[in-house]
Amino acid sequence: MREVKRIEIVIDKPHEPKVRVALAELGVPGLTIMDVVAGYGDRGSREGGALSDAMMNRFLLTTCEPGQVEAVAAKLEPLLRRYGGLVLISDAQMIRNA
Amino acid sequence: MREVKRIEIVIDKPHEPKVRVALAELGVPGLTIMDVVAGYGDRGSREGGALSDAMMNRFLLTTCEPGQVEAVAAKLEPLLRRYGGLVLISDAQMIRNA
Amino acid sequence: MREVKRIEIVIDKPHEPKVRVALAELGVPGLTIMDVVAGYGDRGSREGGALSDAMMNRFLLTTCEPGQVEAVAAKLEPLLRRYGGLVLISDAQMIRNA
Amino acid sequence: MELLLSPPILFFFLGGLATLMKSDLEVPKSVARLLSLYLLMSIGLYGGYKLAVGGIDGQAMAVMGVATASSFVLPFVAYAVLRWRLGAEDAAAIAATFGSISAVTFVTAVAFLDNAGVSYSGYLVASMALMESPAIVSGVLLARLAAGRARRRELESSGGGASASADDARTEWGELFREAGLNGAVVLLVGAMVIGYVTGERGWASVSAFVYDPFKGVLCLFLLDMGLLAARRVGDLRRAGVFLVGFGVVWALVQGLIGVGAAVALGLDRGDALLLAILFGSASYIAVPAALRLALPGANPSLYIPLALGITFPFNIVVGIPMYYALLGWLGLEASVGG
Amino acid sequence: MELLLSPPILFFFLGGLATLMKSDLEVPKSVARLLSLYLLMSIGLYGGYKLAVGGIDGQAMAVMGVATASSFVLPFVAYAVLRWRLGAEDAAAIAATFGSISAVTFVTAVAFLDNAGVSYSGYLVASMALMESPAIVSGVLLARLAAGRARRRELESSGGGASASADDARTEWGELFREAGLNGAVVLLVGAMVIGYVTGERGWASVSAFVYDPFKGVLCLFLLDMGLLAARRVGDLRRAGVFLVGFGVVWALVQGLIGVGAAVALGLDRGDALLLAILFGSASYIAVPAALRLALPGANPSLYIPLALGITFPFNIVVGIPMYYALLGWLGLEASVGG
Amino acid sequence: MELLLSPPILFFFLGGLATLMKSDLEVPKSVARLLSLYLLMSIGLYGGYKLAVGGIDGQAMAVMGVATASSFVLPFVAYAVLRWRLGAEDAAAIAATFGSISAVTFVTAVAFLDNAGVSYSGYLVASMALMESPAIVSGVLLARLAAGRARRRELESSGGGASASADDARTEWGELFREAGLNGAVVLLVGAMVIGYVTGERGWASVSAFVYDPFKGVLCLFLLDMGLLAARRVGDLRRAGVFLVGFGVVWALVQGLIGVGAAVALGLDRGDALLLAILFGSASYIAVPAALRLALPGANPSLYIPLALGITFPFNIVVGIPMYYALLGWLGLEASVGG
Ligand SMILES: Nc1ncnc2c1ncn2[C@@H]1O[C@H](COP(=O)(O)O)[C@@H](O)[C@H]1O
Ligand SMILES: Nc1ncnc2c1ncn2[C@@H]1O[C@H](COP(=O)(O)O)[C@@H](O)[C@H]1O
Ligand SMILES: Nc1ncnc2c1ncn2[C@@H]1O[C@H](COP(=O)(O)O)[C@@H](O)[C@H]1O
Ligand code: NA
Ligand code: NA
Ligand code: NA
Repeated sequence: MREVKRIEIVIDKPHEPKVRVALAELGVPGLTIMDVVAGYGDRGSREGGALSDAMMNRFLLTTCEPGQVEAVAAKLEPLLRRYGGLVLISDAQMIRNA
Repeated sequence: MREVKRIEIVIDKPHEPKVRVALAELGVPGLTIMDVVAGYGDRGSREGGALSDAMMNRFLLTTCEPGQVEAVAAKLEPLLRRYGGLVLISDAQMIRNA
Repeated sequence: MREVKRIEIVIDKPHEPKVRVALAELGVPGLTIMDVVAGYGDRGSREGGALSDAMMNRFLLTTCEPGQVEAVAAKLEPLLRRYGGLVLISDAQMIRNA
Repeated sequence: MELLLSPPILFFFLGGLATLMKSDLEVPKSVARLLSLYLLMSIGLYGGYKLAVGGIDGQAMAVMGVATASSFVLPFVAYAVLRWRLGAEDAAAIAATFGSISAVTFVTAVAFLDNAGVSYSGYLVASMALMESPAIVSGVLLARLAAGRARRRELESSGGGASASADDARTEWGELFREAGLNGAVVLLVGAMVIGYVTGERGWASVSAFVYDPFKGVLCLFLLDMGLLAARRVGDLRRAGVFLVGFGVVWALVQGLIGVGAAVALGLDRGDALLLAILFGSASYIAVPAALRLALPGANPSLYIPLALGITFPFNIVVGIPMYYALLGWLGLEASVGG
Repeated sequence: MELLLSPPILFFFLGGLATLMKSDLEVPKSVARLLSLYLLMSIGLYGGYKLAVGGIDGQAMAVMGVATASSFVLPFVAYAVLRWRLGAEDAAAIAATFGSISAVTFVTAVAFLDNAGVSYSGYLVASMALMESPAIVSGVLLARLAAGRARRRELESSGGGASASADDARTEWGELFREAGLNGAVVLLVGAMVIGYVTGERGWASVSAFVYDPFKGVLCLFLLDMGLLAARRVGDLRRAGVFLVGFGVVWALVQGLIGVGAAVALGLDRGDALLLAILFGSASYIAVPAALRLALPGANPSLYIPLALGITFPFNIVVGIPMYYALLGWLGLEASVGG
Repeated sequence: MELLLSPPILFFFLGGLATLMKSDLEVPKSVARLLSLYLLMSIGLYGGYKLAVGGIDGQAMAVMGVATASSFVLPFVAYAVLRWRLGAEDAAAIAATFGSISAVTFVTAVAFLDNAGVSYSGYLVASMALMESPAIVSGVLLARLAAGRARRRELESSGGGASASADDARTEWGELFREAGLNGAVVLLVGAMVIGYVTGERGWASVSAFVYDPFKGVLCLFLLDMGLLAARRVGDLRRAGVFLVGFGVVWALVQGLIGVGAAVALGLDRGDALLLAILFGSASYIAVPAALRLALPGANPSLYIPLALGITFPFNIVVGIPMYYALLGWLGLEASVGG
């Protein structure tokens, strides 16, 4: 078991690729993506997927080293400012196959 | 980055609207909802959705101010007592577009 | 509200039953399962479900008593070593119907 | 025998077998929903179209009246039997599922008649729609009456605070009627029936290639999934005990025979009589549970869903339909011929 | 009247009604996607097949040219009107949805013609495909021009740093053209049309039992869901105000009548003219929004989607189609007979 | 040529092209599952029905025997070739996929024959069902034998603890046989075939409007998605290198030609021979991988799935089917005419 930072991201599905690129550039060791059924935030409610992905959110879960948090925040903040969404960072202990 | 309380709720899908009303009354700033495929707890296993929503769970993620936790617990506890389900509260740091 | 350990597990869907057996043997009081749309880790990217479950991941959320963490880790570690996947453990406060 | 071994029934067995053998055969949930929407839409349109062609006469009114009344009344009888062993809320919930109907059982009976070359009337579809909801109201009423009695008993030995909960109950009746009458399955069935009625011959011609021709094939796929789901639910009943499992068969039979009696009394032909029997004898595992989760949150869905889905449904489609059909022939009811 | 009360339109009403009555009737998202894929594939194959049979003559080229041009040009006009009340990005986004088309509106009009026994030409389907994307480019251009003007104004009063954002804009044009032209709906429609054209009579014979025969029945199911979705979106518009709601109806009418004018000028027959009018008058809520979320992230999707889906779409399928059809008859356009 | 450019194949190209152009065209996963269930159910019912009509004679038994044996034996040959470059588990897994079959390739060949007006026998469908699972057992056996050899080698240089892992292996054989034989695809295919056989002419008449008439249209939609999925998986193979990609084509050809040889030796007609060749030459990317994830968790699914799906499948449906068909004609095999 190792101390890591647990990072959760909610982002519009159309903008998800940009977040994935940012995470890849940060070199996070893994990523888990789930569909969001509905949600709301500052930009009103998001509930979609029947006709197009235009109003759908995605949920991303990843981890980073405790020392990397500032870099992650610096990288993701501009994306959130432009496209909306949410990042939550918390402490966790990780078990991995290594 | 700001300290917040991260709130996770698992509730029967038929009772989800009541939880949403409660959260709205508490004034939480946003909400993310995901589908639950299966689960079990005190009231046995829940695995459904093929025929009706009667046996389906929903997963809700929201946040509140650290000082609001007592109010949230007070509001959600009666719903859990009547309808079952689960609430988990943890610490997190939030990045937002503002 | 009670202090608990919050346990998140990502595992290949074909191996999910083994994790469920392990959790049942540990006696966790409940479980919530969600579908994973896509992900990557040490063993490359997982994105599937269209043709078979062979390349799909599942996400499991459960809780245990703070004192049980070592037992949980000891039980899950061999599964992760053999089948890959991820376990994250964090602190949370739980509200339940009891 | 040939009627029994029709593809839809055999696919139901296949699904059940697959679950028992622990195969990973699975039908996605959204596909099951699609099939369910398709069957309701199809049978609704067909029923409406047949009503438009056949008209609504005195007998139609009588059948629909009897059907509606039975959905109100039968739960009271079932409740009395169930209370012997179960708590008030569970008894009321199960009674409600039996008062209402199973649309999939109904369309399986329709496919059975079709294979036998026997026709039926549109007002049987209307009867099905009318029977969906009243039982929910009866079930909730039964539970409320029991709770009221319990409260009064408590009050007699203590005193105080009943007006608040009476208020509570009042507010929820509105929600209940909405849930009972506006359940998605009910709305789609009734809506499709109205559309079939209004657009008549012309409308039917434009949609029948979708809602009629592939109907029995689609039913195969749906019954495959029903077999998978029913067999999985049977496990839930192990805890419920032999009383409940027995009830799921015996009570289906009792209500089915009441339906046969009503059909004879009403002078129905063999096809219509079979459908009425199966409406009486079937139990709801879709619309009623959806409403009960809100209206009777204290009732245990792990009892009333598995019973209707894992016991009564298989009994009806495998044994009930051919048995009632044979019985009706033996009773001398004539079958009208043609689709 | 009989044409108005066709099953598809009535199912649309049923969906709307179900939402208004707060029924829990729901069509799973993946089912809606399937129906959407089916309709695009069907209409594409049919259009391609008709082109293969009918050939592409001068008139076909003229119609397709006019259609494409309108998709480029009309957003500039709509933008000018919308700027009266809205910011540049929202105005540009709404203008783009109106310059483009709604495939579901188109297939509803096709079903309408089919019921009336009136034929239409394959190049109208081609016109639909050609009209999908240009409006997106126009919309983004409009927003960029406005942003450029704003930036220049700012610069005049301050100075500095414009080259970076110009660079920024340049990189995104590539993504924009990909998004506009390679949106899934466009690719499937165009691809199916090419396949229908290439495989001709023989190909059509092998797929028509799937893509043609059940078409109107499938449309019923899809319009049921459109009714559910449209009625839900109407609520979003309460905040948007009466100007926008009015625009959704009036501007659909204005563009629809321009389409009628173009059809008359081009000498189309009644069936083709109706389809051209409905292409002009309809607004996109699938392909264009998907592209705009990337190309104009600052525009509010809670304005441009509900407007196209909750106002313009219902207006067109309930009022627009029969009205334009009547108008075209009154103008003396002859209908060609046959499927 | 006309047979090559059939709608299903062209939709496969369209899907591939859409992925290469980075279009966002997508088929929901549950829809892909529905289409997959539909195709298995359809081909199973049709095969069973044809068996009921045609009967099972000596030749049928011979073909089914040869098919089953090939699924057991061919993996041993493929494994020997693959071990040249790959580890034991990966080699065994890939060998298993090639010993088994691809149902979608088979139904594409069926559609090809149908377009050519050539008939085929029901026992070819039975052969497909029989070939699904044996290769899985062979693959696991190969990996176990290799692991045993490795362990023995280790033991010789150290000593101790082998009985525990032998025990381990023993317990898993049960699970393996269940996985291999009770995979959902196998159960549905076999079950539908039995149902088609049992219900015969009468059953077929009641379901063919769903499982036969729209078959080729549905195949278009499924192959569209297969094109999307196959093109996405091609990227995974960049890391795998040229040996594996070459193997995916060359080994398909080798096994396909063995199939042609077997067909000639068995005296099959042209239609049956094509299907046998394509069963031999195709590789499984659905049923076998699902079983291998459990049976050989150490094998890399990012090798064996992309190879079967991204290389061998496209090769077979685009090149293999028409090529084998031409070759069989050139070899003088006669085609039986009729559906
Ligand atoms: N406080 C929050 N808690 C949970 N989810 C949130 C929160 N704020 C925003 N979200 C999610 O992020 C999405 C975009 O938020 P926004 O950009 O504020 O509209 C919303 O639709 C929610 O799904
Ligand atoms: N300890 C737990 N960990 C994770 N999920 C839980 C837990 N307890 C309950 N749940 C979820 O909450 C649902 C309702 O729980 P219950 O009311 O106890 O039956 C279950 O079906 C699970 O999905
Ligand atoms: N650091 C991580 N953060 C989030 N998810 C992860 C992480 N590492 C692995 N995963 C998930 O676990 C799955 C299996 O990981 P692996 O066994 O490393 O390939 C991946 O496909 C991801 O869904
Ligand atoms: Na009943
Ligand atoms: Na337009
Ligand atoms: Na093979």
